[in-house]
Amino acid sequence: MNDSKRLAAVLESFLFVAGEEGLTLKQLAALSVCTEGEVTEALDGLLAAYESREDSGITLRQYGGGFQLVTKAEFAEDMKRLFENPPAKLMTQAALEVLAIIAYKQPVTRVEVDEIRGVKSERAIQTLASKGFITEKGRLEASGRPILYATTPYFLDRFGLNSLEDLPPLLLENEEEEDTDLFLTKFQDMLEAQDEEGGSDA
Amino acid sequence: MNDSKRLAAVLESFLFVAGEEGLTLKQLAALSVCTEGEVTEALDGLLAAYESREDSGITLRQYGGGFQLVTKAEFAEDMKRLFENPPAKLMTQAALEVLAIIAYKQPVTRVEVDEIRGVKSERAIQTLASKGFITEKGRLEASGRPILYATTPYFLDRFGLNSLEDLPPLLLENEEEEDTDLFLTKFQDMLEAQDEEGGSDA
Amino acid sequence: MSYNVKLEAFEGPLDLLLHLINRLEIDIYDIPMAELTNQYIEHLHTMRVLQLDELSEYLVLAATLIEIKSKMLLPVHEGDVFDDDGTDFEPEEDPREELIARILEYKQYKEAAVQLKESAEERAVHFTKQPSDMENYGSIPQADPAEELDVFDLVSAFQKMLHRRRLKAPLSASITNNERSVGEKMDEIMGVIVRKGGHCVFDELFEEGDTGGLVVTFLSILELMKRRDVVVRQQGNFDRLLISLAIGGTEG
Repeated sequence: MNDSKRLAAVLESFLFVAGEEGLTLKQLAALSVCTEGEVTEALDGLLAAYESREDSGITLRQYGGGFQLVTKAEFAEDMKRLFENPPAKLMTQAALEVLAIIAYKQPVTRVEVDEIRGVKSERAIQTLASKGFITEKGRLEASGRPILYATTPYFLDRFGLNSLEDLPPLLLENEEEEDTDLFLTKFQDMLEAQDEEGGSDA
Repeated sequence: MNDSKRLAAVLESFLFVAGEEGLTLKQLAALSVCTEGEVTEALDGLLAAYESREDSGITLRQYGGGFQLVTKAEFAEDMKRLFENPPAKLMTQAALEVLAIIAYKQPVTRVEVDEIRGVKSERAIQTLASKGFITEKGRLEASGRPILYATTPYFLDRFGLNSLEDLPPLLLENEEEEDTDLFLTKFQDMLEAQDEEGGSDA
Repeated sequence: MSYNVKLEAFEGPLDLLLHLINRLEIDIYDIPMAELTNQYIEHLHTMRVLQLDELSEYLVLAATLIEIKSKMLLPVHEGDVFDDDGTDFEPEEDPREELIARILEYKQYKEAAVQLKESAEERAVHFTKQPSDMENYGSIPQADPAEELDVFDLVSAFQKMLHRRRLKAPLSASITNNERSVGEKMDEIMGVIVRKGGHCVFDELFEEGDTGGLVVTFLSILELMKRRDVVVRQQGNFDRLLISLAIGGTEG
């Protein structure tokens, strides 16, 4: 049998058994007794085959550093018949905001999160921890030694991210350019300030 | 898309998600909104495709009244490497689930744990007991007088808890819409059974 | 009772501020403090039903806005600020600067939250399977569940299970709905027995996997026995049960 095809088949069977736990490139290489390069190549082949086959209901994804087999997106509606209840609203807006802040700024204390949001985030943090999306990651060496929070691998999986580097870059509002604008605007303000002051409320 | 290919793909995704539990012909027909005849034909096609593809590690098996996807027998040797040296993550999930259930719901019988998980937990309970994380705590005064399990002080120690009260609260608030599903409600009821009546949350 | 009502779902004072900035089409780098402050306070009035602890957070920002507004009303530093060439320009700190920075930072994360949500939604259309039970293959799990694990791994494992169960729970329910009633099943069983020549092994009637179906089948057989449409026999202990059509039923 063709060796590269055999490798693809073996990898598929490992991935099938591992299911949602997934397997990392390293684990797959060790289990198949191949190099990571060979495994990568075979996985690429598998993915291409899944995507091109019309009679294939599954495909390959990489979440949280691990490869896993998943059903194709196009069958999501059909899958819902298996589950009936659609798999739910994710979480409240507040929890999502807190999660975003923790994801980008980790490790981070609750107070820092509170400051960014302008509201207390304790409850949302509890929710996120109890859902397994965030975890305590030591304590800040500062007065009160506040708890530091970070995201978990489970967070990556459920949010379809392979690693934290996959987080979309924060939109910085073109800081560079804006800075000069800000300066000019400021200057203009000052010029106009006098005029305005007389008229408006006091 | 070719309809019969699409049906094959849909069936594959159902069978994939169902995993070892498999699905009966009747279930597959209901889920795919097709006749049993159409499903049988599509399954024949799937099986033929699995068997002919050299890069396929899985195949279709018929048992009793149902169908399930399984790894191909020819990769048994490779599978053995996985089973003999499984990645820690694959091994701990079951044990952690059982431990979590026992920790939050103790004292609890094995049957209750099985019910919550939906799978047998005997092995995991044995492992946890032999590691000293859980222990027998009397017997339930009911038919068969089943053993009750509870966590040990060693458990608290290893997980860095002072007492069971330090366990993070599980998300059981109605606030999060996501969790108003049947199962969680049931679980909630079980946890809160001793407590109050579900008064109105005016 | 009215304490709990939220007029609009603002995630806090900054969220409200952002909302106003968008609605009033305000240039975030050139905030007209008087207008924004007025609007903000007006909004607080209509939101007076806020819970007290939330209200205090909104009030803190209101105070900040008023403070900035009043700072801006102070006469600008006299002297060289307005030199024509600007060489001697001494950039007076804009009292709004810190506020702008805070709003921008909050906005970033608010937008990131939207993206996260989208990302999670994209992920949610892909379904996975539980790991296969390795015990079926005879391996003995020896991993120490507490090795390098903390209580949050415990929680994660639990949530993972809940997620899985949540997905799976309805399966049996939806399938049960498709099950035939006892009456239908009785007809079906009679049909099977007739087709098999008047006799049928008990087990053959129980080939379907789900519990609901098995229960219906069992109830149907009991009903058929009660009606004496069938007879169930066993040759010896532990022998297979044989179901036969009752000959010359005694009904009536």
